[in-house]
Amino acid sequence: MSSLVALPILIPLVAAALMLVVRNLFAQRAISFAALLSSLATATAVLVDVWNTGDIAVSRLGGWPGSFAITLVSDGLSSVLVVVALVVTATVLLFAVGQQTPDEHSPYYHPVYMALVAGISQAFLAGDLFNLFVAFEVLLMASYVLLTLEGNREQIRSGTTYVVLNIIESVVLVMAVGLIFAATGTVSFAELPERIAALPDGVRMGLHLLLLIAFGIKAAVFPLFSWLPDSYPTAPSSASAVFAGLLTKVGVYCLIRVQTLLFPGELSNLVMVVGVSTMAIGVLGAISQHDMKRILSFHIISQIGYMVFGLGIGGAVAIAATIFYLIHHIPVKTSLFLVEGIIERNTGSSSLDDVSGLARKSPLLAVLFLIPAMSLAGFPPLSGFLAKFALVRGGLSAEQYIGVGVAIVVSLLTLVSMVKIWVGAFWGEVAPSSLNNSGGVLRQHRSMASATAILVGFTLVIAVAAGPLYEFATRASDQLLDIERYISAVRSAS
Amino acid sequence: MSIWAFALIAVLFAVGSYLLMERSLTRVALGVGVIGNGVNVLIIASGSDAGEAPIIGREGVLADPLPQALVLTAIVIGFALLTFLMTLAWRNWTITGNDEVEDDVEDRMITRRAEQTEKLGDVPHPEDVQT
Amino acid sequence: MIKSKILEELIDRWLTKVGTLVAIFITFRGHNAPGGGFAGGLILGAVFVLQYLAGQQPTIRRKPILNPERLLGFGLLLALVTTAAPLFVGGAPLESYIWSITLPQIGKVKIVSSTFFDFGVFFVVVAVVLLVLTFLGTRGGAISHEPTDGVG
Amino acid sequence: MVFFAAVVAHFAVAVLALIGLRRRPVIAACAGLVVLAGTALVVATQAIGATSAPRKTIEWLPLLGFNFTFQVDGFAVVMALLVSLLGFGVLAFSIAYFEHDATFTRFVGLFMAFAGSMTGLVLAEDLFTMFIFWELTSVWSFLLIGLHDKSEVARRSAVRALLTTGAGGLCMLVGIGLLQNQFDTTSFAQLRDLAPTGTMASVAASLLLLGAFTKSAQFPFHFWLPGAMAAPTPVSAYLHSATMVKAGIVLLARTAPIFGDTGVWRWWVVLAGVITMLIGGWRALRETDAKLVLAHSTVSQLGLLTVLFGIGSPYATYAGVAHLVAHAIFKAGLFLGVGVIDHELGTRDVSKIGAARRAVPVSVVAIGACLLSMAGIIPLFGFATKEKALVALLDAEFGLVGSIALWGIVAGSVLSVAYSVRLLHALVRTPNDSASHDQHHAHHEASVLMRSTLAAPVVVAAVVSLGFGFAASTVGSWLVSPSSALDVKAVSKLALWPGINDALLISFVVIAIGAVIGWKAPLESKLAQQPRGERVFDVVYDSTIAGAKRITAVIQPGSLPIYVGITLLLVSIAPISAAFVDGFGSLSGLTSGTALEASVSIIAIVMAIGVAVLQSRFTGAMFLGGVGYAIAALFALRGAPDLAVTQLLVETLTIVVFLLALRAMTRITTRPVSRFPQITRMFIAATVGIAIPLLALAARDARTAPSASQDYFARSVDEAGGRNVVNVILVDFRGFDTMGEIVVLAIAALGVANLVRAAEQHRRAAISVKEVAGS
Repeated sequence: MSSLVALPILIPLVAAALMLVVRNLFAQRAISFAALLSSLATATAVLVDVWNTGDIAVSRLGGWPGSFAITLVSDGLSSVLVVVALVVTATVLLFAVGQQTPDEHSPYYHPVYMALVAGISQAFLAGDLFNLFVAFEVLLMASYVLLTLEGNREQIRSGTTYVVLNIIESVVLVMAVGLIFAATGTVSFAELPERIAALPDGVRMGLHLLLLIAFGIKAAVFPLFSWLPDSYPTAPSSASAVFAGLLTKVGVYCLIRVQTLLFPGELSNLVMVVGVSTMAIGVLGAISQHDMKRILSFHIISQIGYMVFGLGIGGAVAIAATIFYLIHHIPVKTSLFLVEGIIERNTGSSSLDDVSGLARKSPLLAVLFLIPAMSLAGFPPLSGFLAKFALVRGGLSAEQYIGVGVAIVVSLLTLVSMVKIWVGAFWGEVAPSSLNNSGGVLRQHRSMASATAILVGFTLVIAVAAGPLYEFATRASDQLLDIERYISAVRSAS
Repeated sequence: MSIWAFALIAVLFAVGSYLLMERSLTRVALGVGVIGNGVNVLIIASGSDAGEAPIIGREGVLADPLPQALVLTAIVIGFALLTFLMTLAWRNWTITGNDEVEDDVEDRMITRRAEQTEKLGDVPHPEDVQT
Repeated sequence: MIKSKILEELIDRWLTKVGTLVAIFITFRGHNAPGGGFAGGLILGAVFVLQYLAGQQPTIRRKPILNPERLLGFGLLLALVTTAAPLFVGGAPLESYIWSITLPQIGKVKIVSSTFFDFGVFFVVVAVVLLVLTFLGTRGGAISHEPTDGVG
Repeated sequence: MVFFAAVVAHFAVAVLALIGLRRRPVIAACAGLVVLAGTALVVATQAIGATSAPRKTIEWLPLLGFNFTFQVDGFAVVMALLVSLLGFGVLAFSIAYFEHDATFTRFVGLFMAFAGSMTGLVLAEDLFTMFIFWELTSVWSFLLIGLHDKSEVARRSAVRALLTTGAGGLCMLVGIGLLQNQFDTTSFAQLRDLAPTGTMASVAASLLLLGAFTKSAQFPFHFWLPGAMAAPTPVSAYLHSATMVKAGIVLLARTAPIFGDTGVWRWWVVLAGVITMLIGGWRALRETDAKLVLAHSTVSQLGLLTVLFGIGSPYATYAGVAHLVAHAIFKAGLFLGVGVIDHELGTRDVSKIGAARRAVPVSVVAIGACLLSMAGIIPLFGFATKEKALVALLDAEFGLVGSIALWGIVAGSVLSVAYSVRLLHALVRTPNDSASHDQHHAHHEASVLMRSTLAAPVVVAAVVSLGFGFAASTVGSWLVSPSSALDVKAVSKLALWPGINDALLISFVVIAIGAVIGWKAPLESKLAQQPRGERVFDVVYDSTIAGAKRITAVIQPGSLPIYVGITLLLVSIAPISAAFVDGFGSLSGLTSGTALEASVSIIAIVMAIGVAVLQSRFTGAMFLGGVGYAIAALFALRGAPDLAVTQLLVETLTIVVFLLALRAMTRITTRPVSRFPQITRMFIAATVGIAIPLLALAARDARTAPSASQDYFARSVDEAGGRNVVNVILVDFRGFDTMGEIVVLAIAALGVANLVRAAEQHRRAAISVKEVAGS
C-alpha cells in the first residue's frame, strides 16, 4: 500500500504538466477527470487498507530508511481526508465544466486546479514540517491564481487581500519551521515530538504559538479570519466552493497535527477560547450579511470554531468528534456554495435583495439547498446534527459548560441565517431578475446540478453510514493520540 | 549567531512589517521582499554555525547543509510570490490607475448599516392571513 | 532599450552562446560542486533577460524558443517522470539509481538518475523566466490603464 | 418491523408527491390516505390482544448511543392512532380544500413527511429517537406554515415558529447530552429505573421542559402558535391543534415519571401550564378571527394538558390521556369546521359567520357539537374528561402547587366555557351584513361531492365526540392501558354521570359563569396590538441582528492594512510570551562576528532602511535589490555558495520583475494615505523586529540534539552519488521539496500569464464597447 500513498499527489501533477503541453479543451477536461478519478481510486485503496489493518501507511520518498529524508504518512485521519478531498474536487470540477466559464475563460484553469488538488493531498500526507510548508505553498499559489482567474476589478481587490494575508501566513510558517529546526535539528514529524518535549518551556511555547498563528490564519480562526469573508465571495463559484470546503480544513488539519503530535495537549485552553470566540464571531458576521456568498463565508469561520473548540477540549472523544465534524463539513459547505453558484448563474446575483421565489421556480434546487443548510444548522437526522451533538457531548463530559452554551446559541444563530437565505431567496414572489430564462433552472445546467446532487448525496451517505464512520473517526483519534505508534511506524517502515 | 546577524534580522523584520501595513501594493511587495530576506537570514543564522561550504572533501568544519537547502527552496518560492504580487499590482493599476488596495465594499456597507438599526418593519397582525 | 548595434551583436554572438554553455555546465556539475538545475536555469534566464532588455525576442541560435508554456510543461514532466519512474520498477518515488557507463576514450562516467530531475528543474526555471518576460514584459507593456473600468 | 416500515412508507409517499407525482397531487394524496389508513390498521391490530409492548432497536451510531428505539405500548398506540386517523380525515378534507390551489403538491408531500415524523415521535421509547423526529416535525411545520410563501405574514410566522421550537430543541439536546453523560442511557424505561436526582438531573429536566414548552406553546413561548395560523386550515387543524403541539405533552407524559419528584419540575409545569391556560383563554375571548379564537383556545387547552401530565399523579395522568383524546377530536373538528365556513363564506370574522347557518347547516351543527364538547357540557366527551381532571386535582396532595393547579384550572375552565359559548353565539346569531355571503358564493361553486367531502370529517368529529360521551365508561376502559403505560398506578375510569360530588358542583358553577361571560362577550371587540409575545420575539430578533452588525462592523472593517497589523501584532506576541515564561531573552549567545560580516550586514541594514524611507517605488525596488545582494554576500561568507549564487540570480530577476511592472505603472504619483496612524505602524514594526530575533536566539541556544544533516553527510557520496550535499539534498534526499517548489514557480508564472491575458481580454471588450457606442 505504501507505494500508492504518493499517487494522489503525483497523478494530478503529471496531469497538470501534460495539460501545459496538450492545450485542447476537451483533452484537458478528459485528463483532469481521469487524473482525479484515478487518484481517488488509489486514495480509496489506501483508506481501505488503513481501515482494515489499522496500520499507518508510510511512503518514503527516495527510498531512504529512517526519518531523515521526506516521508509521506497516511494514517487514519490523513487517508480519509485525502479521499474526501478528492471526491469534493472531482465533483466541483464537474460543476466547473458544466459552468464552462472558468475553463473556457482561461487555458490555465485545469493545470492550476490540478496543482491545487496535489497541494491539498500533499498537505494531508506530509510527514515533514518543511514539506508541509511546500505543500501549503503549492495549494496557496494555485488558489491565488484561481481566485483571480477572471482578473476583474472585484477579484483583484479581494484577491489582493487574500494573497497578502496568506503571504504573511507563509512567512510565519517558514519562520516557525526554521526556528523549530534551529531548536531541534530536524523537521521530520517522527523526530520532532521527542525533541520538542525536551525544549525549555518558553521556547516551546513561542514556537507553538508561531505554528498556531500560521495555521490559524489558514484555518481562519478569530482574530485572524478577516481575509476570508472579504475574498471568497468574489471568486468564481467553482473556486470558492473548493476553497470554502477544503482550504480552511487544511488549516484545521494542521492544527490537529500540532495539538496532537507536535505539542500534545499544550495551550489547549487557549485553543478552546479561540474556538469558542471563532464560532461566536463568525455567526454574528453571518447574520449581519445580505449576500448569500458572504453569509456562507462567515459560516465557514463559525464552523471552524466548532472544530477548534473540539480540538481544544482534547482527549479521544472530543478529537473523534472533531474529525467527524471535519469530514462532514467539507461536502456540506461545498455543496452550499455550489447551490449558490447555480443561483448566481441563473439570476446574476447573490444578494438576497435581488433573488427570491426560487422554491417555486426550481423545487429540486430548493431541496439541494435545504439538506445541507439544515445539516449545517445541526438538524437531525443529518450529519451536521451528529457532528454537533458529538462535540456537545465531548464538551459536557469535559465540563466545558460555557463553551457548550455558546455552541448551542451559535447553532441557533446558524439556523437564523440559513432561514434568512431560505426565506429571502427561495420563498416569496419570483423575482423579475430570475425570470430571464423561463425553463427549469436545473435542466439547463445538468452537470452543475448533478455535481451538486452528488455532493448532497455524499452528505446523506455520511449521515446514514455514521456508525462505521464514527468508529473510524474514533480509531483515527486513538491513532493521533498514540504518538509512539506514529513514530515507530515512520522509523521502521520499509 | 553574531550580533550583526541579530541586528540585520531585527531591521529586516521591522522594515518588512512596516511596509506590509501600507496601502500601496508595490510597497507591500517591497515589504514581502524585505521580510522574506529576513526569514532567510534568520534560518541560516539560527540553523547552523558558519563554516566551509558543505561539499564533501573540503577541509575544515562544514556548515550544516539542511538549512541551506531549506532557504534555497524558500528563496525560489519567495520569488514566485513576489512576481505574482507585482503582477497583481500591475493589474490593479490597469483597472484603477493606481496600486492601492481598496477597502471591501460590503464591509463598509455593513459598517454603515450598523449605524442605523435595521428593523424587520411593522409586523401586521395575523388577522390578514390568507388561507 | 539598448539600441546600439554593437551591443546587440555582442549579446547575440557571445553572450547567448557563452551563457547557454555556462548554464548547462553549471547544471551538470551541481551534484558535486556549487550549482545545479536552479542556478543553471537562472543563468540562462539572465541571458534571456539581457536579450529582452536589448529589445530582442529571447532566442538561442537566432531561433525563437518554443512556446514557453510547453517548455514549462516539458520541464515539469521530466522532473515528475524521474520522480515517479521508480514506482514502475517497485521502488519508492524519487529513488535514485546510479549507472556507471564506460564510454570509449572518455572512460568511466557515473550517471545519477537524479540528474534528469535537475534538468527538469532547469527547464522549468527557464520557462518561467520566458513566461514572465513575454507576458509581464512584452504583452503587459502594451496595455495601459483602462479609463473605462465599467467592463472590468 | 412493521411500525418502522409504516414510518418509512410515509416518507416514501412524501418523496413521491414532491418529485414523482408533481403534476398529479390527488393521486399522491390518495396514496397518502392508503398509508395513513394502513398505519392506523396496523397499530390497532397490534394493540388488540397484545400482552406485552413490542420493542425494537435499530442501531445507527452505537458509539454515541444514537439508536432508534421504538416501543408500541398503550400510550404509543393511542397517540399513533390519533396521528394516523386524524391525518386521514384532514388529508381527505384537504383534497377538496385545495381544489384550485397549485401548492397542493407541496402540501401533500410535506403533510405525509410530517405524519411520518409524528408517528415516529409517538412510538419512540428513547429521548434521542424522540428528539430526531421532534426536530423533523419542526422543519415540516416551518415549511407548511410558509406554504403560501408569497404572503409576508406567512413567512414571518413560519420563521418565528421554527426559531422558537428550534431554540427549545437545542435546550432539549443539551438536556439529553447531560443525561446521557451521567447515566449512559436515554431510554425512558431505563432512566425511570435509575431515578436520577441531584443538580445535574434538575438541570437536565429543566432543559427538557424548555423543549416541551416551546413545542407545546407554553408560556412564555405561547406566541408562535397563533401566528402559525397563517398556514392553510388543514395544516392548522392537524399540526397546530391535534398532533405536533402535542409532542411537548408526549414528552412531559414520558418524562414526568422520571423527573416528577425532582424539586423544580412540578413548579415549572404548574406555573407554565396555568399561566398559559389563562392567557390563551383570555385572548380567545377577545379575538375576532374564528381561527385565531381556536388557536388561542388550543394554547389554553395545552396548558391544561401540561398541568395534568406534568404534575405526575396517577389520576391526573389518566385524566390527561382522556382529555388529550377528547381535545384532539373536537379541536380537529372545529378547525376543519372553520375551514368549511371560510371556504364557503370567504370570511372567518366571528361577527359574520352566522351566515354559515344557511350555507352549510350540517357543518354548523357539527361545529356546535364540537364546541359543546370543548366547553365540557354533558353529554359530550369533553365533559367526562374535564370532570376527571377536576377530580384528579382535587384528590392530589401536592400542597401549594396542587392548589395553584386546581384553582388555575378552574379559572381556565371558566374561560374555556366562555370562549366556546362566544363562538356558539356567533354561529346562531344572524349576522349584520349577509351580502358578503352571496358574493363569495359565486367564487366557490363547489360540487356536491366536494362539499360533502369537506363536511364529512367535521361531522365525524362531532359524532365521535358525542358517541364517546355516551360510551364514556367503555372509552374509559380503553384508556387504562395507555395511561398505565406511563404510570402503572394510573388506572381509573370515566363516566358520563359521575354522581354528585365536589367536582360536579364546581363544574356547574364554572359552566354557569362561563356561559354568561361568553354570551355577553362582544363579538366585534378588536385587539389593537400585536400579541406581546410576538413583539418580544421581534424585538429580540431585531436587536440580535443589529448587535451582530455593530460587532461585525468593528471586527471586519474591510481594510487590508488593519488586518495585516493585527496579524503582525499577534506574531510578535509569540516570542514575547516565550520570553515571559523563560525570563527575558538573554543576549549572551551573541558573538561579535567578523569584520567582513559586520560590513556586509551594515550595508544590508542601510539599504533596508532605505527601502522604507525612500518614497519612490522605483528606488525602493533598487534598494531591495541591494539588500538582496548584500545578503548573498553574507551567505557566501557563511559557507553557502549555492545559496549565494541563487540569491544573486533570483535577486536580479526580482529587480527585473519590479522594473517590468513599474515601467508600465507610470502615472502613479500620489502617495496613498494609510488608515493606520504612522505611530501605530512603527510600534508594531518595532515590536516584530525586536521580538523575532530574540526568539531565534533562544531557539538556537536550546538546541541539544544533533542536526539531521549527519545522515546526509554520511550517505551523500556513496548512496546518492554526489559530493555537494546541498544539491544532493535538493534533488534527492529532499527532492520532493524541490518538486513542490518548481510547481509553485510554474503556477506563479501561469498566474502572471493569466492576469495579463485577462487584462488583454478586458481591453478588447472595452474597445469593442466603445466601437459599438461610436457607430
